[in-house]
Amino acid sequence: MERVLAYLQEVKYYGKAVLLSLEAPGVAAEAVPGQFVQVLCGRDSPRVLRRPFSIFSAKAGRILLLSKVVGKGTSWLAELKAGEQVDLIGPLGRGFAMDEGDRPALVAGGAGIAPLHFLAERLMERRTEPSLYWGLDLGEEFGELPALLGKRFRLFMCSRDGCLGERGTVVEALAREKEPEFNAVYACGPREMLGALAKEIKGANLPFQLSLEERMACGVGACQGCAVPIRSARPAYSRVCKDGPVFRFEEIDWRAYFGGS
Amino acid sequence: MERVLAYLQEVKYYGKAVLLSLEAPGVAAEAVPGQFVQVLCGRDSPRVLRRPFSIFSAKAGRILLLSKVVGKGTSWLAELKAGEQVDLIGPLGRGFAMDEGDRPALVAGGAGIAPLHFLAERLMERRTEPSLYWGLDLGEEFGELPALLGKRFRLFMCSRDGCLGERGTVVEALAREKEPEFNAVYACGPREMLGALAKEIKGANLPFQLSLEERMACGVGACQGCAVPIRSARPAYSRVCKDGPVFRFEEIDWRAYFGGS
Amino acid sequence: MVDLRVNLAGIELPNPVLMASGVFGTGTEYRELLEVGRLGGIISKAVTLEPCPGNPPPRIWETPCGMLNSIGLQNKGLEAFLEEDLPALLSHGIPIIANVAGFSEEEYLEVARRLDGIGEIRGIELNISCPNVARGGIHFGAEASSVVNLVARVREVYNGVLLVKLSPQVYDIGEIARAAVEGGADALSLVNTFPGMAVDVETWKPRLASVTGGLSGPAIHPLAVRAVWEVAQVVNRPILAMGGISGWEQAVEMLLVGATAVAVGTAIFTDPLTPLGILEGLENYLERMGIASPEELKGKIRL
Amino acid sequence: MVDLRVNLAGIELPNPVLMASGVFGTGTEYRELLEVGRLGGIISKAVTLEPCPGNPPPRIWETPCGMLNSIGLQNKGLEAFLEEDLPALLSHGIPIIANVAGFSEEEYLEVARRLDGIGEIRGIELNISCPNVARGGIHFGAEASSVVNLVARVREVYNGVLLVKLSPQVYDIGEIARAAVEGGADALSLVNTFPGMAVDVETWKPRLASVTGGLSGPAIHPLAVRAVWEVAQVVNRPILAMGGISGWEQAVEMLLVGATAVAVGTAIFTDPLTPLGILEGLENYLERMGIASPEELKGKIRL
Ligand SMILES: Cc1cc2nc3c(=O)[nH]c(=O)nc-3n(C[C@H](O)[C@H](O)[C@H](O)COP(=O)(O)OP(=O)(O)OC[C@H]3O[C@@H](n4cnc5c(N)ncnc54)[C@H](O)[C@@H]3O)c2cc1C
Ligand SMILES: Cc1cc2nc3c(=O)[nH]c(=O)nc-3n(C[C@H](O)[C@H](O)[C@H](O)COP(=O)(O)OP(=O)(O)OC[C@H]3O[C@@H](n4cnc5c(N)ncnc54)[C@H](O)[C@@H]3O)c2cc1C
Ligand SMILES: Cc1cc2nc3c(=O)[nH]c(=O)nc-3n(C[C@H](O)[C@H](O)[C@H](O)COP(=O)(O)O)c2cc1C
Ligand SMILES: Cc1cc2nc3c(=O)[nH]c(=O)nc-3n(C[C@H](O)[C@H](O)[C@H](O)COP(=O)(O)O)c2cc1C
Ligand code: FES
Ligand code: FES
Repeated sequence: MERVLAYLQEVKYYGKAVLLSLEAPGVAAEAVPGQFVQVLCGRDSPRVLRRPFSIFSAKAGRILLLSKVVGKGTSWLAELKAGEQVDLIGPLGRGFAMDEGDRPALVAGGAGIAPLHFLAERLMERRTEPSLYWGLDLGEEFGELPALLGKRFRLFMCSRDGCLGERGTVVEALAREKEPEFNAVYACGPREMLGALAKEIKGANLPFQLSLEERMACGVGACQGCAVPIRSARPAYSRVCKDGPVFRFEEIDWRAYFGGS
Repeated sequence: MERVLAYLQEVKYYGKAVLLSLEAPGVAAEAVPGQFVQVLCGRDSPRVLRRPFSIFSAKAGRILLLSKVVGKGTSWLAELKAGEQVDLIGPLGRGFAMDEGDRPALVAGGAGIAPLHFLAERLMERRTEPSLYWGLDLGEEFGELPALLGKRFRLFMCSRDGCLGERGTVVEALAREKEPEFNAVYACGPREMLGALAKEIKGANLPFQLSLEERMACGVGACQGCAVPIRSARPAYSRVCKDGPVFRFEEIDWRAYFGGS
Repeated sequence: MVDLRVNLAGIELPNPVLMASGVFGTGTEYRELLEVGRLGGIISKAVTLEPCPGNPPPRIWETPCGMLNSIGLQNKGLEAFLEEDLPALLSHGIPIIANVAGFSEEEYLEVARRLDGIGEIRGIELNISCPNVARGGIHFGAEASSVVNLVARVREVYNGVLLVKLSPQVYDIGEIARAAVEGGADALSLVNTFPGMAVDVETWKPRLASVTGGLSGPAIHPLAVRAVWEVAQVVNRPILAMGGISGWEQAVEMLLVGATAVAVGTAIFTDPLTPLGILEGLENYLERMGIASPEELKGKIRL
Repeated sequence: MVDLRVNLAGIELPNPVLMASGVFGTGTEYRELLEVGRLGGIISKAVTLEPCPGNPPPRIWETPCGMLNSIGLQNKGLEAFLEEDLPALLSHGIPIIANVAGFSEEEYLEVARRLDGIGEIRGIELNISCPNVARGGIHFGAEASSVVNLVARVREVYNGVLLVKLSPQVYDIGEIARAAVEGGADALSLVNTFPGMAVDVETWKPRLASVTGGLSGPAIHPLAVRAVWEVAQVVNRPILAMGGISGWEQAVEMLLVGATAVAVGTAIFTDPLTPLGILEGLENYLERMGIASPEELKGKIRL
């Protein structure tokens, strides 16, 4: 973990998202899939809280971040120009355990593709070819990115509006696969998607890891801001930023998780 | 008065100050010397309060603003690039009465040159040639600007550090002039300078107008934020933004003015 | 079709976006910058019985996402208000509420009594929460018993719509609100500014000549939302909400926690079009949500 | 030569810049981001007798120049604190103060009693001001009589340096401070967060699962300065000041209005180097001003 002013080497625009290529050798060298960085957004009067972004890729001294514009911080990021500097802290958190099965399914919803893309890259390096399922709300949401990823990975796209890949949710797409097709599941996406996914594969008894999101303050495990309810005799919370963001399915108290907002 | 998003046509750097040339036809057409504009500083999360700047010049649909960097707002202004837009409101306030004498002395301290430059331009157009006295703390403070003004106006420079013009304050420089040399005084500058000037020319019984500064909120006379104590039977305040920023010497309660911070 | 009209304790407002006391003068100062006639109403600067010079300058200081002011009830006094300011305020053709202040209980009473029966003034907002005066203001608004007492006495002499404006700088604002209602308030207005302070580290002098001042602006918005929510839960009276509202989202937040209408203060300094932007944003929002009136949002927070 | 050491009611601090309770964990979490050993000290997260799970998520929301939190005293309980956290806190070689909380008076007493005599803990900060719990916390800190009483009882069982941490959400913080001193406080710690709230206008749900939370960060700085100033005028005890300190200027402001030392909270999230930047800025400032020690700035505001 370190804090760096990373030189923004390149910005690419994909629909409502930007892909930032940042020079951060220390972070890139240390990062494993599932880890994230905390980005300071804004310059003269930056946002008080840094924004967490999963690492999309890390190689050759660079990390890539894929940020979808949803609010003030991400809007600011989307207007950065190559040559500017970005203040970030990372790599943070616990990443994915990668030796779970030789036929892994990677299931992403929206910007949840980020950590799974990194994971897919690393799995390929280890000669494990994952199946990547990526669901979007709108087919156009990430511009050309799906097409690009399709060239490099075994990718199944689907979109709710039917404009890209199959119409429907990514969980529906996954359900159409026969179960023995994969022997491990990795997922990242909106809460509802994770819920549907959990329901879908519950019986299968597969190793199942998820990258969760929660609002963060410190990002390093100090403030207890990013609590996620875990299974235990009495109410207890783990920290998404430090104990996660990757958790095993069994670790989470799903009822409490969905009871929250 | 109007609120415009003015196109920043050109930025020039003079020492610690910038001269912004802004396309604002409505403001330029209406403005008289001594008036000011309220500038919104910052973009995604702008400063809550606009910053007041005297109009340095207004012609051909453009206004010029000279801003010396002293804090967050002025630092932001100094980093603007040509082509950007600046949100401003103006022209605001009461300007100088211009028919006070045919041999006017214009006495400026630091950034106080701004309204007096505009005044000098307009006086010249009326074929009245003013004497411009401009005092700086450091000779280099405004870069090449004094040299440029020297070519167009009868300009007397002085600086405390002695690096430009005579060493000493502008009031000392003025005092060296024989009294009959001028028959009206216009001034703008730091509080202490105005105090010294007032003391200096008190006996002379000349028409004496000053442009004053005070922290502002609304800038249009609505909030009473920019109070300046005026002479009256019981304590009373005028508004710098609406009743001023130009006041006649006799209007101000100088004792209370200097009693404040 | 969205109908923006709301009824604030009997005051029919064309829409729920007013201008808060002290920031908008008589509205004429802003006439060239926005269509004042489109606003829901204007609350006047504080009116005291006698002319009041206000505090010495400097009176303003900017803080992170906020500002401090120590204007201190500067106004021309009741006579001049009625003769000069009121006609100007009324010229916009929108509802006018008079903010009433005093340095003694008698002064509040006298001003209220003299405003009683002036039909053009649609109500008074009793300012028992100004942090910027040594006597009066906030000192009347901090204790439940003194609030009941003052409001009840004003209620006796004023028959129009009586709003009571509360200070947020108390432990239990619900208790103060209940006291105001017990005294006879028709509606509650909140929040006034929070007492704050800043010091120049170069000169070691306070940034405001009066040392302390009132904090307003976006910085206090979450505090104001919580105050409105607390009050909405314990009293059954309409609330005029203010505090850091700078966009339609903050206005909607206030309605959701229980406000009937909102007032814009500090944000007008940043952007004079703020209230009209809020109006448009609110209208679009209601349309998008399929809600016919702002009143239908009132208190609809989902717990 | 500037000597940054200060004495806080008997606690010798290497410098006057500490980390506030609840934001810094045991310091080890931040070890890779700053030299923790250079800080003036660390105040632990609240310690309660039993383990406390804290409030349900979401617990964090950003606001203009600030943030809301509703962590709610999550901690492992006294036993685990002593066994696991304390050694980690002590490993940095700087003074450690334990923040003590409880859901009942007995719990406060029991924790204080068990911490008494543990020499490595240089003092306790009695947290009677947490806005994030239904029982305890702020409810103990709002009334002078209950403050005197609680502090006096803690004083009986705890012989080390006793700081009492006050809530700013009261009408007269000076009165509460006097009560704490009457009860036997050696020093005062202020301010804790202000109760605030935010609502998601799309879902109509509160941004925090616990509905309300505590506001901290630059937004509250002017409010904190004023609170420290009020207290410094009425009690003759050292003050540990916090609230929106994000640079040396804000630290100096606090000293000028009467603080002996300061603590950094929220700003560590924005920039982990904040406390060290403050230290350097303060040292340069003192040198430039020709002042030998931070204590010489104490209360030097020019009125
Ligand atoms: C561990 C972790 C990894 C993440 N990785 C990525 C990533 O790789 N790419 C990416 O685009 N995003 C990622 N996110 C989400 C990202 O952090 C948020 O989108 C971002 O913080 C929003 O900041 P903002 O200032 O633009 O939005 P804000 O102005 O703070 O919020 C705007 C609106 O967006 C909603 N919002 C805020 N945060 C989220 C969120 N986490 N998810 C959904 N809605 C949100 C808010 O409720 C609010 O209504 C990650 C989050 C976590 C916790
Ligand atoms: C009517 C009027 C006309 C003005 N015209 C000009 C002009 O033409 N050119 C120009 O450069 N400036 C002018 N000023 C001053 C200008 O408004 C301030 O310098 C500016 O507001 C500072 O903003 P900031 O955010 O950079 O400083 P802040 O961050 O707000 O303050 C930084 C520091 O600078 C000090 N400071 C703030 N305002 C002033 C001020 N007015 N004078 C001296 N020190 C100050 C503060 O006390 C503070 O310590 C004018 C002011 C008024 C009232
Ligand atoms: C410059 C200024 C002057 C004010 N004057 C008054 C006043 O005379 N009477 C009053 O009740 N409130 C006064 N207020 C408080 C506002 O009406 C409002 O309650 C407060 O500023 C919070 O709203 P805001 O955050 O939107 O500004 C004043 C506020 C400001 C900023
Ligand atoms: C995430 C978080 C957790 C906190 N936890 C505690 C706590 O356990 N005990 C306590 O006394 N104060 C706690 N506080 C309050 C801080 O110690 C501090 O008083 C307050 O945040 C104001 O300082 P700041 O504006 O610099 O953050 C917490 C604050 C935050 C932001
Ligand atoms: S964000 Fe602070 S513990 Fe996770
Ligand atoms: S700044 Fe508002 S009256 Fe002058």
